[in-house]
Amino acid sequence: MAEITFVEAIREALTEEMERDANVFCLGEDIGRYGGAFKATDGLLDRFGEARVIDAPISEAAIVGAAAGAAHYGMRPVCEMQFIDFISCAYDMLTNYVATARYRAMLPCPIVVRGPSGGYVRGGPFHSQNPEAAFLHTPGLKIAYPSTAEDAKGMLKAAIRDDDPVLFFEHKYLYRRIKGTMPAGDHVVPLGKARVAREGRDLSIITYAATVWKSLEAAEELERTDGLSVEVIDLRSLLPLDDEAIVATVKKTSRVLVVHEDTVTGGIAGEITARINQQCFEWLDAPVRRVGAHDVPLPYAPPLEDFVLPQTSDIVRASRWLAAY
Amino acid sequence: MAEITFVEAIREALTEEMERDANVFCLGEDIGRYGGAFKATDGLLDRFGEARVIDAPISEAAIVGAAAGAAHYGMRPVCEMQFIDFISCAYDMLTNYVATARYRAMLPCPIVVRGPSGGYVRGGPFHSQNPEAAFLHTPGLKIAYPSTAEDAKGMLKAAIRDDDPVLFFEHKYLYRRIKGTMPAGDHVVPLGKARVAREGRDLSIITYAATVWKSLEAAEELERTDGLSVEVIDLRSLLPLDDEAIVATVKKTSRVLVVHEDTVTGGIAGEITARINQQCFEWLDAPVRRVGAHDVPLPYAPPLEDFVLPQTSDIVRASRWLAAY
Amino acid sequence: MAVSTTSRDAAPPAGLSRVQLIELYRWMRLTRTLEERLVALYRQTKVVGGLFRSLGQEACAVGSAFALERRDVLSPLIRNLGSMLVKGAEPLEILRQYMAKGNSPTRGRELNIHFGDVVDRNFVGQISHLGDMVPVMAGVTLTFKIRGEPRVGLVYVGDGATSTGAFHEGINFAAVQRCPLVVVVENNGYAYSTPTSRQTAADRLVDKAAGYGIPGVRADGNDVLEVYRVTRAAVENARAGRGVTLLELMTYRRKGHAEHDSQSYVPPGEIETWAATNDPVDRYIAQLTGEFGVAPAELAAIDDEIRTTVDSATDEAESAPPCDGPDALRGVYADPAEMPILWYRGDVASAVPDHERPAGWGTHDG
Amino acid sequence: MAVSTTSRDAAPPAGLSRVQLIELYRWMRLTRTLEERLVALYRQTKVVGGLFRSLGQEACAVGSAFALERRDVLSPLIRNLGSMLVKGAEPLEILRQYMAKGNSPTRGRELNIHFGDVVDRNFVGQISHLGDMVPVMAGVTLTFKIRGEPRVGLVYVGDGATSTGAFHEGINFAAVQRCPLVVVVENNGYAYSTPTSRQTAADRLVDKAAGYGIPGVRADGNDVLEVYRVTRAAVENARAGRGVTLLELMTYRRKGHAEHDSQSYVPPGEIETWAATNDPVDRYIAQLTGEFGVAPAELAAIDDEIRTTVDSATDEAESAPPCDGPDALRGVYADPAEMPILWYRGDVASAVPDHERPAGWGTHDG
Ligand SMILES: Cc1ncc(C[n+]2csc(CCOP(=O)(O)OP(=O)(O)O)c2C)c(N)n1
Ligand SMILES: Cc1ncc(C[n+]2csc(CCOP(=O)(O)OP(=O)(O)O)c2C)c(N)n1
Ligand SMILES: [Mg+2]
Ligand SMILES: [Mg+2]
Repeated sequence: MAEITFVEAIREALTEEMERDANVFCLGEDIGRYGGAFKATDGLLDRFGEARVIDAPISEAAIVGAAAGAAHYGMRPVCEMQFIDFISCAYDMLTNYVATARYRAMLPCPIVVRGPSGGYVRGGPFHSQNPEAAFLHTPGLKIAYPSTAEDAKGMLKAAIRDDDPVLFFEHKYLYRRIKGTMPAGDHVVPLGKARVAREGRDLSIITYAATVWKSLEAAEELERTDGLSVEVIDLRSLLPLDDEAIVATVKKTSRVLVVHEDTVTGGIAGEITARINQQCFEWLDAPVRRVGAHDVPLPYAPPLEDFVLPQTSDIVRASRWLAAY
Repeated sequence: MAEITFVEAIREALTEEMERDANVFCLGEDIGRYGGAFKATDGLLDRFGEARVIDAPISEAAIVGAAAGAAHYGMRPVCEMQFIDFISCAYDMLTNYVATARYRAMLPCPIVVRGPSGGYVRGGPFHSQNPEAAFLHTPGLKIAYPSTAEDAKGMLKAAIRDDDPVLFFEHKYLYRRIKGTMPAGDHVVPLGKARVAREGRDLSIITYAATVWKSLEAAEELERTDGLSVEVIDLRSLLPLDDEAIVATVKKTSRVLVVHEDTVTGGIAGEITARINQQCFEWLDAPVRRVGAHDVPLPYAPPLEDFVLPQTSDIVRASRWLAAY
Repeated sequence: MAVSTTSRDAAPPAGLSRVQLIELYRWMRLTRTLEERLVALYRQTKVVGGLFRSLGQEACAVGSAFALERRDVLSPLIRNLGSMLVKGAEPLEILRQYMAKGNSPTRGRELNIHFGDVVDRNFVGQISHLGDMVPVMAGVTLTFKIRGEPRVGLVYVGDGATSTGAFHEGINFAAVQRCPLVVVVENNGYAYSTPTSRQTAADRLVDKAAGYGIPGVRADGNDVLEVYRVTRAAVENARAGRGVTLLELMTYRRKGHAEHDSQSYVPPGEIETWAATNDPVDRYIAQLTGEFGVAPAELAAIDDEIRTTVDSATDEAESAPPCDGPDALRGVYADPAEMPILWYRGDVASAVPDHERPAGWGTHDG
Repeated sequence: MAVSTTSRDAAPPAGLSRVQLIELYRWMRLTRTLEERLVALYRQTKVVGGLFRSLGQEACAVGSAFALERRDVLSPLIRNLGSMLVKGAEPLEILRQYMAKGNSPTRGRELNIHFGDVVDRNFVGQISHLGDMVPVMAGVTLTFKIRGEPRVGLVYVGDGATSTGAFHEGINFAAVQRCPLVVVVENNGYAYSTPTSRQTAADRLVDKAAGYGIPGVRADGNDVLEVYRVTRAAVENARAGRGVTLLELMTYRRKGHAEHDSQSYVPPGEIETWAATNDPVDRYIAQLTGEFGVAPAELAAIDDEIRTTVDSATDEAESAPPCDGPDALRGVYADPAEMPILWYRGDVASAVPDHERPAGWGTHDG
C-alpha cells in the first residue's frame, strides 16, 4: 500500500467509520464544502451529505453540547475544533456536562472532540496550544495524542467506537510532515496503550506527540556521539496512562527523562513523575527529570518560539546529564 | 482583638482595600443587596454604593472579561464566582485573554477572581470543585488558596494590590468553621510564600486549603500514637510555588507526603513531586507519595463523598506507610 | 418573525378532554403537595442539600410538559418538578433522590431533581451550570432531524440563564439547523436575588426571538391552559419541521431561590399580592369549578388521593438504605467500569515489599 | 427599541469639513496600499504567518473609527487595519509586526495586527478567540461610566463572531450597565467559508438589538460617509449616557479568509460583481470628484504621497533586527519580570554536583 500523510490518515479513519456506522457524523466550523482549515474532512460532504457533515456556527460550546445530546440518543458525533486552542470555549461543557454524564445521570456520551494542536509552526499564542494537561484531572474523559500516521488512523477509529468521550489531539506540525503505510483491513489501535518507539538500555525518554520525533532524533545522536542506548516510549494515550509501559521502561533503564511540548509547570510530566515515584522509586538511579516548554505563552516570532519550545539539542543535553548522573 | 471567621476575614479584606483605593470594585452575581451566596460581600453595597458593588447578569465570561477591560484602564476589579465551579465558564477568558494580556500586548491586567471552592459539604459534583490544577499550566496567572482566616485576609489584600491577575480560592468548608484573630493594622501576607503550619522531624506533609487542617489532625494523632514528629507545610500559594519551602522540608525529613483534596490524577501533587525529584532527589529516603481524592466526579451522598475525599485517617495510614518505609 | 402576546381570556384549548383537564389539575396538585412534603422532610433534616421550590410556577411546568408525547424529550431545571412528574418521574424517585438514598435514581451521585431517563420516559438529567442544557437539547433534536423521526424536544431556561453564553450558542445553533426544539423561558422575575431588570435591558425576553430568526410567543405562565395551548402550538410547529420557537412564560417565584433564602431583597407586599391574586392552582380550580363545571368534591377527592400517594412514597423512601461508599467508584467510564481504590485505603503495610528492588540497593534502614 | 435602516443616498454628514472628507480618502487609500504592500512581502515570504485582507471593507473600518476621538477606545479585529491607522497605528508598526521584527509593537510575541496601545492612542490588542473583546470593551467602558469620564468605546465583531457566547454575554452586560459602547457588526457575508445564512437564521443581524434592549442600526458599509454618520450618532448617544448601540454594516469580503484561502466556496461572479459595482474606494472617489468637486489630481497626489510613505516604512521595517530568543522570557508577569531559563539550557554537567547529598549515600555509580 502507498504511504499517506498523518492528515490523510485522519481523513481515512473518518471516512471508514462513517461508512461503517450510520450514526457517526461530523460537526464543526468550515468542515463541509471547505473541508476544514487543514482539509481533514475534505470530500466528506460530497460523500455523506449535509446531514452528516455539518458546518456549525462559531460556537464551540454548542458544538460540543450538541454532540453530547446526540450521543445520548445513539449517535456517534465527531466534533472538529478548527484549532484545538478554541476547545477552551467548550471547557465548561466538556468538564462539567460531558465528563460527568454517565456518572451523574447514566447518560451515554460517546463523542470525539478532535482538532489540530501544537506549535513549532509560527502560529503564535492562540494557534499553537497543547491543552491536554487542563483535562487530566477530569475523570470521565479520555485523552489521545498520537505521533504516527498509523496511530492517528487506528486510534481515531478506536476513539469513535469508544463508549466514552475522547479528546483527540492531532499535532499540526505532523499533519503533512509525517507519512505512514496503513495496515490493510480494519486498522484499529486500542486507546490506553503506549508504544515502544525505540528500544534502549541506558536511559528512557517518555514522551508523546511531536516530541516523539525530536526524542528519536536525540536518541540517534546520543547513540552516534556517546554510544548511549536510549529507549523512547510514545505514550499515545494520556488518559488513561499506560502505567505498565511506564514501569517496564523504568525498571529496564533506571533513568528517565519525561519530554513534552507543553510548559514544564503544570504539564503532564509531573503526573508521570509522581506515578514513577509511586510504582518504581527503588529502580531509579537518578531523579526523573523533565524537558518541556519554558513557562510563557508561546510567542510567534521564530527566534522566540524556537527558544521557548524544547528542541532536539535540549533533549540531547538533558539525556547526557541523566546518563552522567 | 476579637476572633472572626474566615468569611468575615474575606469581607474585612474587601472593605479595607475598597476604603484604601477608589479603583477597587466588586463584580459578581447577587453580591450587592443580597451580599453574595455566602455573604462575603454583605454590607459592601450600603457602604460603597452601586457603582462599586455591581450585581452582574449570569455571565461569568463577561464578568471576567469586563474586569480585564477595567483593569487595563486603571481599575482593580475583584470578581466573585458564586461558586468557583462556575469559573469553568470563564476558562477561555482567563487562560487566553487575561493570562496573556501583559505578555502579548503589554496590557496591565490586575484582577482578582475569587469564590467559594471545595468539598466536604454535600454540595455534589457542581458545588464542590477544586479547579486549581486546570490553571497551573497557564503562565500569566497567579493562584492563591489560603487555609487560615489570617491568611485569607492578608493574602486577599496582597492579591488585590498585585499587578498580575490572581485566582483566589476560598474553601467554603472553612468559611465559618475556621476563626482567627487579625493582626492590627494593614495586614498583608505576600503571595508565593508557604507557611510551616507545624514543625516536625520525621516526615513532611505538603498540602494546602482544607486538607491543611486534616493533616494537622493526622500529625497530632501520629505524635500521640506512633511518637512520630510530622511537619506540615501549608503552601498557601500554588502559582508561583514556594520551592524554597518545599526543598527545605524535604531536606529536613527526607520523607514526603503530598496531600490535596483534588483528584490524585492531574492534581498539583504531581507537579510538586516532579519539583522534589528535580531539586532534592538525593535527600529522599522514600518515594514521594500522594493522598488525594479518588478519580471520580464528586458525588453528593454523604457515604459516597466521605469515601471519595481524603480523610484524616487516610493521611494517618499513608504517613505510617512512609515512616515504615 | 412576529412576536405575539396572547391574553388570559383565550378560549380553552381545542382537543383537551374533561379527563385531561382533570389530569392537569392532578399534576399541579401533586407538584405542590410533594414539595410541601419535601419542606417537612427538609425541616426534619432528612433532605440532604438544598431544597428548591416551584410554588406559584406549577402551571408553567405542568402545562408545558403536558404538550409533549412520551417519545418527546424534556430538559427540566430545578423549578420543573411538575414537568418531570408529567413526563413520568415518580414521587418515590424524587424523595429518594432528595434524601440521598442508595436506590435513588442517581445512586446518590446527584442531588434534588438532577436525574433523567433517556431510555423510556425521555427527560434529561440537568447539571447546575445554567444554559448548558440548551446546546445539549439542540443536539438531541438535531438527531431526530437527521433520522427523520417525528420527535420534539423542550428545554427550559430561567430569566437569569438567558444571560449565559451557552443559551445563546445553543438556541442559535438549533435555529440555524431548524431543530425540532421548543425553548421555554420561565420568567419568574428573579435570578436568585437579581431582578430581571438587572439581567437584561430588554423589556421582554421574548424579544430575543427575532435575533435568532425564530418565532417568539409570550404568555401568562400562571394560566395552565394558556401555557398548554402556546406550548402545544410550538410543539406542532417543531414536529412539522418548522424549527425552533421561543416561549416566554410570565410567572413569579414566591419562595426564595432555595429554602435558606430569606428573600429580604423582595419589595414588601409583592409576594403576598401574587399569592392572593395570581396563584396558578387557585386560578385553575376557579376555572374548573366554574367554566368547566367540575364539582369541588371531585377535586377534594384527588387531593386526598395525592396525599395518600405522597404519604406512602415518603414511608417507602425513608425506609430505603443509604448509599454504599465503594459504589462511588463505579460508572465513571463505560470502560473501565470501576475506578481503582487508592493505595492508602488498603492494608498499607503490605505496600512496602512491593517497593523493594530485587537486584539493587534498598533504603529500608531509613 | 426601533431598528432603522438608512439608505445610501442620505445627505453628507453634518460637520465634516473638506479637509476631513479628504482625510477619509487618505485613510482608505493608505489601508489598501499598505495591504497590497503586505501581499508583496507575503509572496516574498517576508511576512511570518498568515495575511488577512480587508479589501472592499475599508469604508467600514475607516468610517467608523473616524467617528471616535483620541481619548475614545477602539477594539479592532483582523479586518480593521484601517481603523487602527485612523486611531494612530503607524504603517511601520504594522510592517514590523507582520515581519516579526525585534522592535515590533509586541516584540515578536503576537502576529499580524494583534497589538494595541491603551496609554495614548487607545486601541486594544485583540486575541484570536472571537467574541472575547466584547466583554473586555464592556469593562473598559464600564470604567468610564464609573469614573464619569466622557469617553466612549467601540468594538467590532464579524457576522460569524455574533454566534459566540462571549459576544452575547458581553453586549448584554454592557446593555444592562448602560456602558458607553458601540458594537459594530461588520457583516461581510462570510465567516471563513461559512455564509451568514449558516451562522444565523435571522435575516438581519441588527435584529439582535431588540433582545438586548438597545437601538440597532443597519447601514451600507461600503459608503464611508454613511458609516461615519451612523457611527457618529451612536458615539454621541453613548457619550450622552444613553448606553449601547448595535450597528450592522453591510459589506463584502472580496479576498479569502486569509491569503491561503482559494475561495472555491464562493458562487461564481459574486466577487467580481462586488469589485466592479460596489468598491468603497471607487464609490468615494466618484463622490469626492462629483458631489464634492475634488480634482482627481489632488487624489492622485495623495496616492503618490502614500506610496512614498509605505515605501520608506517598508525599507525601515525590513532593515529592523529580528527578535532575540531570550527576550521571550520577559514580561509574562509584572513580578517576576522574567521567567527562569530551564535547566537543560545551561551547562548541564554542573548540575550533577548540586544534586549530591552531603551526609548521605550517593548513587553516582549508576
Ligand atoms: C453558569 C452558572 N452561574 C451561576 C450559577 C449559580 N446559580 C444557580 S441558580 C441561579 C439563578 C438562576 O436564575 P434563573 O435562571 O432565573 O432561574 P430560577 O432560579 O429563577 O428558576 C444562579 C445564579 C449557575 N448555576 N450556573
Ligand atoms: C472562538 C473561535 N472559534 C474559531 C475561530 C477560528 N476563526 C478565526 S476567524 C474565523 C471566521 C470569522 O468570521 P467573522 O466573525 O465573520 O469575521 P471575518 O473574518 O468575516 O471578518 C474563525 C472561525 C476563532 N478565531 N475563535
Ligand atoms: Mg428566574
Ligand atoms: Mg464575516
